[in-house]
Formats: sequence, structure tokens, C-alpha cells
Amino acid sequence: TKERKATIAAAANLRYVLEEIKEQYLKDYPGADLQIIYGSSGTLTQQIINGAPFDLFMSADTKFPSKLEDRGMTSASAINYCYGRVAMWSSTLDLSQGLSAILLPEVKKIAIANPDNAPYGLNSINTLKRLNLYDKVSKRIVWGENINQTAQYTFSGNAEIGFIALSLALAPEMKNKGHYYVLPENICPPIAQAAVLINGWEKNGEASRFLDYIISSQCDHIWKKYGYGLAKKD
Amino acid sequence: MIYIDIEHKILTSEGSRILSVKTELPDNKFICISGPSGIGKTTLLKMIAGLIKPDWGIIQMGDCIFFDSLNNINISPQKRNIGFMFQDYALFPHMTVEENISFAQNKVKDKAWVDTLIKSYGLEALRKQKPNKLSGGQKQRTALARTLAKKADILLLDEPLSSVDSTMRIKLQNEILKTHADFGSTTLLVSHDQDEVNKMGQCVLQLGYDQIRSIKNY
Amino acid sequence: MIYIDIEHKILTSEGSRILSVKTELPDNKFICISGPSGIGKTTLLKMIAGLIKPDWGIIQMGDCIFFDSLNNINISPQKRNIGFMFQDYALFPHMTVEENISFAQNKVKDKAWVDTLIKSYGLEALRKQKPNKLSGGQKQRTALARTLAKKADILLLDEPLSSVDSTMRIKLQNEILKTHADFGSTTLLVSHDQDEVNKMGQCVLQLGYDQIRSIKNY
Amino acid sequence: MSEDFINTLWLTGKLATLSTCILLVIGLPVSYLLAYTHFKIKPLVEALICMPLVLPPTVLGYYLLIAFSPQNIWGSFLEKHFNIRLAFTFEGIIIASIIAGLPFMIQSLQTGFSSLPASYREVSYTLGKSKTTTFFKVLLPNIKPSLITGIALTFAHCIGEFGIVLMVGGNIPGETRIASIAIYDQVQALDYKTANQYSFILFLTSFILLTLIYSINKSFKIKTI
Amino acid sequence: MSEDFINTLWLTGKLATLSTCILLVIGLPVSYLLAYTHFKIKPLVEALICMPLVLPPTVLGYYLLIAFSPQNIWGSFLEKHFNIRLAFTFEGIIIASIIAGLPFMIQSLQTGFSSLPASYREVSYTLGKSKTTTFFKVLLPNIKPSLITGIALTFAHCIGEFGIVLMVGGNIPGETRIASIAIYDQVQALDYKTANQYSFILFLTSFILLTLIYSINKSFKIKTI
Ligand SMILES: Nc1ncnc2c1ncn2[C@@H]1O[C@H](COP(=O)(O)OP(=O)(O)OP(=O)(O)O)[C@@H](O)[C@H]1O
Ligand SMILES: Nc1ncnc2c1ncn2[C@@H]1O[C@H](COP(=O)(O)OP(=O)(O)OP(=O)(O)O)[C@@H](O)[C@H]1O
Ligand SMILES: [Mg+2]
Ligand SMILES: [Mg+2]
Repeated sequence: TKERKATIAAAANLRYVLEEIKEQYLKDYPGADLQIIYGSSGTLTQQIINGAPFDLFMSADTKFPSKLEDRGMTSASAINYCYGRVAMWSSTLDLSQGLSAILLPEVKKIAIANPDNAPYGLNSINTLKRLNLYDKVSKRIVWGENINQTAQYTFSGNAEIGFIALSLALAPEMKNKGHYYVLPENICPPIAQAAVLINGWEKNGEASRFLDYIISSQCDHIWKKYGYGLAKKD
Repeated sequence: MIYIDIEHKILTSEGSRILSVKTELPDNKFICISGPSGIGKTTLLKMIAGLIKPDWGIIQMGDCIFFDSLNNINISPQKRNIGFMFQDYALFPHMTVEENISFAQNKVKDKAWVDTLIKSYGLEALRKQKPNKLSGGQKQRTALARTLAKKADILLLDEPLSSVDSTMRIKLQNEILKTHADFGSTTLLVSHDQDEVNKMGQCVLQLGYDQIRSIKNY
Repeated sequence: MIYIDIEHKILTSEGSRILSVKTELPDNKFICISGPSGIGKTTLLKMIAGLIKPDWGIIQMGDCIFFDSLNNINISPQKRNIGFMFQDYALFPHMTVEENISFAQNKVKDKAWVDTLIKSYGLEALRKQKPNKLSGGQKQRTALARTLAKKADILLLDEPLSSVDSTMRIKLQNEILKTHADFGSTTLLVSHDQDEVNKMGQCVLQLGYDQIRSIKNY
Repeated sequence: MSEDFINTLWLTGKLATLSTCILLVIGLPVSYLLAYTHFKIKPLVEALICMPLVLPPTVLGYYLLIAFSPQNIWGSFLEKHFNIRLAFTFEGIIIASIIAGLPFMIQSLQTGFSSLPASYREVSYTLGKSKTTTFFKVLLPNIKPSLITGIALTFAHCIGEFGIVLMVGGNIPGETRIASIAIYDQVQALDYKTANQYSFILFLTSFILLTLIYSINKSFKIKTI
Repeated sequence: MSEDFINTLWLTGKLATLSTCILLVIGLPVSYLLAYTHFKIKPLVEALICMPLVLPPTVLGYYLLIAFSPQNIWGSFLEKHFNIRLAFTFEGIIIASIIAGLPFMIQSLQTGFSSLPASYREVSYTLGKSKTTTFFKVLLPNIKPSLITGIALTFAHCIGEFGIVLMVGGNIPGETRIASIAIYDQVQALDYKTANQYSFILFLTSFILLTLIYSINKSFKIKTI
């Protein structure tokens, strides 16, 4: 099986989806050996730049894959494999009224991911700005280092409301523990997530086959189940 | 009057034995303690000072009970108003000779008395010296001066002159006696030098292996 | 023959001065060194041992030059084959009395000699005791026994008997002399006790403030 | 160097200095007790003090976050009675820093105290000095090398510590965004040039400060040992 | 407890034990020299030893990653001549752990050595003992409390350290995925139940080990101080 081994570096929030996809994949392609390593997209990118033995990189955005492309570390261009959707989450408040909930007086802290690093944060902020809400709440915002940390701020109750990935709100641990409101696509565009094959993957076809597999329609139901938008099929 | 009646288990060259001392010592007198090495002289002084807790017994100084094993009394060394000179000096390494000596005094410093001591004990030129730059005899003299600086009710001197030469020794014996005459503190001096004991002691407490504590009044 | 001609700046009670020693000492003899406290006796021994580097001069032991400031020779203490007894004992706290003494020997341990020393110096019952449980005199005797355990060419003893009582002192003086007679090591003994000096010294080196080093041959 | 970074550096300095001072105040009595009293469970207490080192900082930070949360007893108590919410405030990251730095300060001081000969205390007591006077005038001056090691290690660790602080602080500029977080941010964003610049400045400032701290040690040693 | 976690725990123990042993071997001579030689730039060297603490672990890890990278002189030298690539290997994370633990070990031992009286060495030298014998038979047994503090701090830190190791090691199961990273992963994945379980086990194991280490200290003290 050594010839059919692929090492995949994936953004941490893909864990639940990918484990399920991997299980299904191994049924369809018995004998494949997939090793999936989760980490923050930034850390994984630095490790790839410095020679990490990864075949496929599944980022949580499009910025890091294109940086790798710029450095000539990739053998094909990046492709979108799914879209992440932004959700507002709270454990105490009923969010049925939508975005205006952030103006409630009991909301003392609002957790948003650091827009410099996390596209979820950037899109959330842009939405708030567009709706002229940002200035009204900017003093109450706390910045999560990444989308997971933002979720932790919210789940632990230190922030009353958080702007997190829908996939996190649907994670097994968090289901039914609070209320969420999915930001409509027309006011908050979903986040494109791109994957890219890293130089050296060619030693066997497993990484490329897996990449094809995750964007195939066989996986659509899994992506949907975890709250992701589907990549456009060409 | 100092009343001592204690028993304490110690280990000597002859194996473990009970140090048992029962005696009454007069107030304001100069008392010399002597006995063979390892008999328990230092241990006795430390028990009076409150640094070692006897296994059993009573130590009483005038009306004040320092220690009573039956009634569970054990006054802390700080409250016994004593001056104790350690056999191995135990100078504070971070203080100069002068600082060591004046540290012994209470909040109201008697600078004149410190100066007198420094002069009498031949430490003038070493005032600003730290202990690690002193010779054996110089350390001993500093420790002695520090103990005397406090003007305590009871002075406990553990072989204060063992490391000084004979000329200096005679001079310092007289200095100590003079201090005793001036302030009248009850003084217990341990010495293994028979001449010294005979010269200085108004009373002599002889510790011996037969565990009989002989006391001679002069 | 030991040839010493050194100058070294030291600080004494009388202010800073030059310790200057120029003398020749016979081989295999028992030499006593005496002088007032702070004159530089310990410093002289430490210079011979190689623990203090003199400012200037020569120290020669037989054919072997220990120190020569002009030719920049300074043999390390390890190679001088000496035994040094510190005035403040400097016992190793993590070793028992017996371990301290036998540590002094080379790889070939002479267990019988260690036992003899422990017996002669009255340390039998304290063999397994750590130094922090010893009385002042017991520590001194252990340090002395440790120094003698090595059978060195030169023995440097810094006030080895200052803390023992007079009976014990006479006994131990004889023990030391006996060891000297048996092994013939050149021995330098510092003492401030004039009787001891007169009794033990085949030669006496008197250090004094007039900086004249008088040497008497008996 | 942007004004923003100067602010960040200032905040870092403030955090490290304050935490170190508070740790000194906590560490001195605790290490004194640990050094001079003997009780059966002492090794347990000593091991417990090391524990903040054993858990990964971000995980420890996560537990702190939970402890601070108004949904929990302690957090809601603070919120109700004092209107304090520790998460995302400077006070919160000070607490985090103190917990993270505890082992260094206490361990250093404790070895210092326990290597002093008992006679120092005994002499001082027989001279009628109280435990407090003895502590400040006799013991403390004699553990200066350990004190300096403790201060240096704690200070350096507070500067570099970022896992716990990042977690508890929420990266708020001017309030909880310290230099180590700023540098981490830039490395994450692959902005190596700025990250290198900032690291260099942080490195240099700390280096100079620590050299000064250690120089005190040196002059002390030459004087007395 | 899954087999996976037992493996991870085993790897963690191996890393911490090996790093601590290597640090002991490095730390003893270095701290000895620092304690007993006096040179002008000593405070600088001492400050330098603290520096791994000042930089945030992930940033330090990032610099190590660059140093190890085959694109750089040092990394390509290793690759060419020894066919070793340090990044993402167990050897690599050992080196990272050693660098991170350096300050704790050296600082602890150094205060130990410098608080010993000079006479111990002097006596040993006059007894004709070499510097090596003196070191092992006289000095080392007398700094036992510092030695134990150094070992405990270093060991605990190696267990909890994860920023550098994560960066350099890359979270590879069986090779570089140590317990602290596994726990971090679970917290990141919001799998708090498993994270809590693992933290608890890690905490307990370290706690027992450290208590044992400190118990040695205690029995030593009772015997000789
Ligand atoms: N800290 C200690 N713990 C246990 N035993 C001790 C301790 N210190 C001394 N001893 C033992 O107690 C006995 C008496 O010791 P002490 O120091 O009182 O003798 P000393 O009469 O002062 O002798 P010296 O004239 O040699 O100083 C000694 O035999 C010694 O072995
Ligand atoms: N480590 C040191 N550094 C500097 N000066 C010292 C040091 N040790 C001692 N001295 C000074 O050198 C002088 C000589 O000291 P030394 O110890 O040789 O005297 P000594 O003759 O042995 O006296 P004693 O009989 O009191 O032991 C003393 O006056 C002391 O101030
Ligand atoms: Mg005694
Ligand atoms: Mg001397």
C-alpha cells in the first residue's frame, strides 16, 4: 500500500467532513492510505514552503493556495472545492430577528475572526459595514485568531454573539447548544475554499484521485450535511 | 536566677546518650561552662537560646519561663532577650563588619557603643570589610562584638576566643569582663581553656560524661 | 628544602600592608607557624597550597618549583601533593565522617589507615554521621583526620586543635607527632598557642608586624 | 516602526513588568513557606506549581476562558457583584500571565531560600529580629542570584508567552494585543518582512533589559563571593 | 482511551525524557562554566540563554523551520552530506524542545553551582582530585535541589511545549504528534470531551511523575540539611 499513500494537509475546520469523506473514499478505493493532517492554513502553508512532505493542501480560503502557486510550489492551479458560509451564533439569544440582534443591549461582546488572516472575519466585517452596523458595534468586537477560536469565544459564553462558520455551528459537539442564523448569500458572500496539489504528488495518483473525488457529486450530500456550499462543477 | 532542668538525647563519640542538666545559676554573674568536646556545651546554650527544643524539662530565667515541656511552653528565641555567639560565627556575608555589629542593635541604634566595640576588638581598619575577606580570628572577634552590641539580659558565648593569639586573648578577656561589669548581663561562656575558665568565671559549670553537673561558687 | 620568597598585599586590622615572607624551611621537619591574628598565616599556607596566587615571588619545594612569578610558573593545587586542613574545616556536607576521610585517599584506598585515624581521633561512634550533626571539636577532628588520610608530601595544618579541650588536645598533639614520625611528611602547623608551638615545633616561623620572619632551629 | 507597534510594545512591557512584580509579591511568601516548612504533601504542592507548564498554553487558555465565562459560577459572580468580565481585558491577560509564570518565580526563589544555611535565621532570631525583618534584611539579600534568575525567567516568559494571552485576550489593540501576538499574526499572514522587523526589535529590547538584570547579579557576586 | 492516544502519550514521554537528558548533558558543563568563570560579557551570555523564552514559540518554530529547510545553507548541508532532513522528524522536534528548554535547565543549575562555597572545590583540589572528580563527587551531590528543580521544570515544559514542536514537527501521527498537539487539535475541532479526557490524563501522569521527582528532593533535604 505504500505506493498508494497520500498525505493531505487540511484546514482544521474540515475535520468532520473530511473524516466522513475519507471513510466513503476508502470504501470506493480500498487499499488507499490517506493521512490527513489538520492545522491552521497559515501554519500549513509555512510548512509546505519549508519542505513539508504534503501532497495535497486543502486551505480554508483561496489566499494561501495562490501564495503557494506564486512560489512555484504547486503543480497545477488551485481549484475551489467548497464554499464556507458565515453564521451568527449565540448560546443565549434567540437570533430569529437576524443581524439586528447584535444591537441588543445584552450583547456586550461580539466575536469575529481576525480579518487579516481569516476570510470569515473579513466577509463578516464587510457585511456589517455595508449595513452600517459596524460603527455601532466596533467597540464591542473581540478578535479571534482564527475561526475556531472565534467559535470558542462564543461557545464558552465570553462573547454573546459570534460570527463563525456554519460548519462549526453544525459540528456534533455544538449542535443544539445554541441558536444560529445563516447570513444570506446576497448580503454576505460565502467563502471560496481552494485546494492545490503540491509538487511531488506525482509519485502516485492517490492525491489527485482524492481531489477529484471530493468535488465529485458523490460527496455533495456530505458537504451539505456539514453546512458547506457546493463547488461549481464544470 | 536561671533554673535549668532538662534532658535531651544526643549522639556523642561514645554513642548516643542523654544529656541531662539540672542546675541553678545566679543572676548577673559570669558563668563559665567547660567539658570535653562533644559533651553537649553548644547544645545546652542552644537550648537556653531556644534554637533547640529539649526533649523534656524546664528552663526558667527569673520569673519568665522560657521552656516547659509539661505545660507546653516554648518562648521563641526572639522574645528571650539573649545574645548568642555561634561557635562558627555565622556572620552575615552581605553585611560589612560594621553593619553586622550594628544590625544586632534594636531600632534605637547606639552608634557610640558600636564604635567602642569596633575599637576594642581591633576591627577599626576592617569596618567596611565583608566577612569573606576576614581571617579566622577577625571573624571571631566580629561575631563577639556583634553579640555584645545588643546589651541583652543573657549573653551566651560559645568559645568566643578560641581562634585568637595569646596576647589578644588576654586583652579581649578583659574587655569581655569589663562589659560584664558595666552592664551586668548574666553571661555564660563556653571555653575549653582551663586558664580562661579559672580567670573569668565567677561560677563554673563542668559538664562530664558521668552526667553529674558540678557547680562551684567562687 | 622549602624555599619561600614572596610578597603579597593583604588587608589587616592596621590597614593594608605587604605580607612579605622570605625563608628556607628544612625538609621532613615539623614546623610551627605563629603570629598575631590577621597577620597572614592562613594566607601563607594557602599560597603554598596554590589556592592564593602571590603578587610576586617564588615558592619552591625541593626540586619542584610550585610558583615563580617571573617565569610565570604556577602549579595547580592538585599537582602539589599537599594536604591542607582549613581553619574552618570545610567538610563535605553530603558525606559521612568516614566518607569525608576516605575521600582524601587516592584510588588505592588504605582502609586500615582510615580506621586507625577514625579511632585515634575519637570519631568511632560518629563514622556514619553527616558533618551538620557534629560538634565544633568533632568537625575539627574530622577535618584533621581527612588531611592526614592522604599521606601527602607536605601537610599544611591551619590551627588544627583550636576547638578541642585540653586533655584531648594533648592526646591529639601526640597523635599528630606520631604520624609525622611515621611518615616524615614536612608539616607546617599554624597555632596561636605558645605551649603548643614550643612542644611540637622542630622549627618555628614567627610572623610579625615588623615583617621580619624569624626562624629558630631547635 | 509604526505607532501601532510602539503601542503594542508598550503594552507588552506593561504586561510583563506588572506580571513579574505581582509574581514576586506572590512568590516570595510562597517560596519561603515551601523552603522552610516541612509537611507531608509538599512534593505534591511543588508538582502542582509546575502544572501550568504541562498543559499546552492554548488549552490552559481555553480553560481560563471557561472559568471567566459569565455562564459559570465564578465568572457570573464577578459579573454580578463587581461588573467585571475578565475575558478580553488587560486584567484578564495579567491573570493568565501570572498563572503561566508561577512555576518560574516560585521554583527559583525556593531553591534560593533552601540553600541558605539555617544559621542565618537562627542568628537573626537570637538578635531579637522578627521573621519579617529577618526575611527582608537577612534572607532576601542573600538569595540575590536566585531572585535575579527568577525575575529574568519570569519576565522573559511573560514577553514570549502568547498562547494563553491570545486565547484569553481576544487580540484587542491597545488593550490585549501584545507584541508576541502581533508577530504571530504577521507570520500567519506570511508577512515575513514585518514579522522579522518586529521580532528583531522585541529580541533586542528584551536582550538589553535582561543583560542589565544579569549585570546586577554580576556586580553583586564580585562584591561578596 | 484509544490506542492512538497511548501512542501519542508514549511519544510525548519519549520526547520529554530524551530532551531532558540531553539538556542535562549540555546544561551541566555550560552552567558550571557560567558559575565559575568570570568574563566581561557574561551577562550577555546569560541574557542570550533566556532568549528562547522571549520569542513566541510559533515564531521561534518558524525560524527553526527556515533553518532546517533544504533551501538554506544549513538544511541543504545536512541533506547533502548526511541525508538528514530535520523538519517534520522526531530528531527535529527534539532539537526544538532542547532549544525551548535551555533556559530552565541552565539557569537552575547555575544558581545551584554559584551558591556553593568556594571551599568545597578548594578542599577537593588540595586533596589532589581532578576537576572532573570534584565535579561529580563533590559539586553535583551538593546541588541536588537545583538539579531537581531544573529537571522538573524542563520536563514539565517539554511536555506542555507545543508551539515550536507543532511548527517544526507538523503534527505527524507516530512521529511528531505529541500529546499537547493532540489536545490542541481536539480543542480546535471543538471536541471538548476528548480534549478534557486527554488533558486530564496528561495532567495526572505528569503530576505523579513530578511528585516523584520532588519526593527525591525531600528525602535528600531531610537527610542532610
Ligand atoms: N544538629 C545536630 N543534630 C544531632 N546531633 C547533633 C547536632 N549537633 C551536635 N550533635 C551531637 O550532639 C553532641 C553534642 O554536641 P555539642 O555541639 O553540644 O558539643 P560541644 O560540647 O559543644 O562540643 P565542642 O566542644 O566540640 O564544640 C555531639 O556529640 C554531636 O554528635
Ligand atoms: N579572601 C580574602 N581576600 C582579601 N583579603 C583577605 C582575604 N582573607 C583574609 N584577608 C586579609 O588578609 C589578612 C591576613 O589573613 P589571614 O587569614 O592570613 O590571617 P591569619 O594570620 O590566618 O589570622 P588568624 O589567626 O586570625 O586566622 C587579614 O587581615 C584579612 O583581612
Ligand atoms: Mg560546641
Ligand atoms: Mg587564619
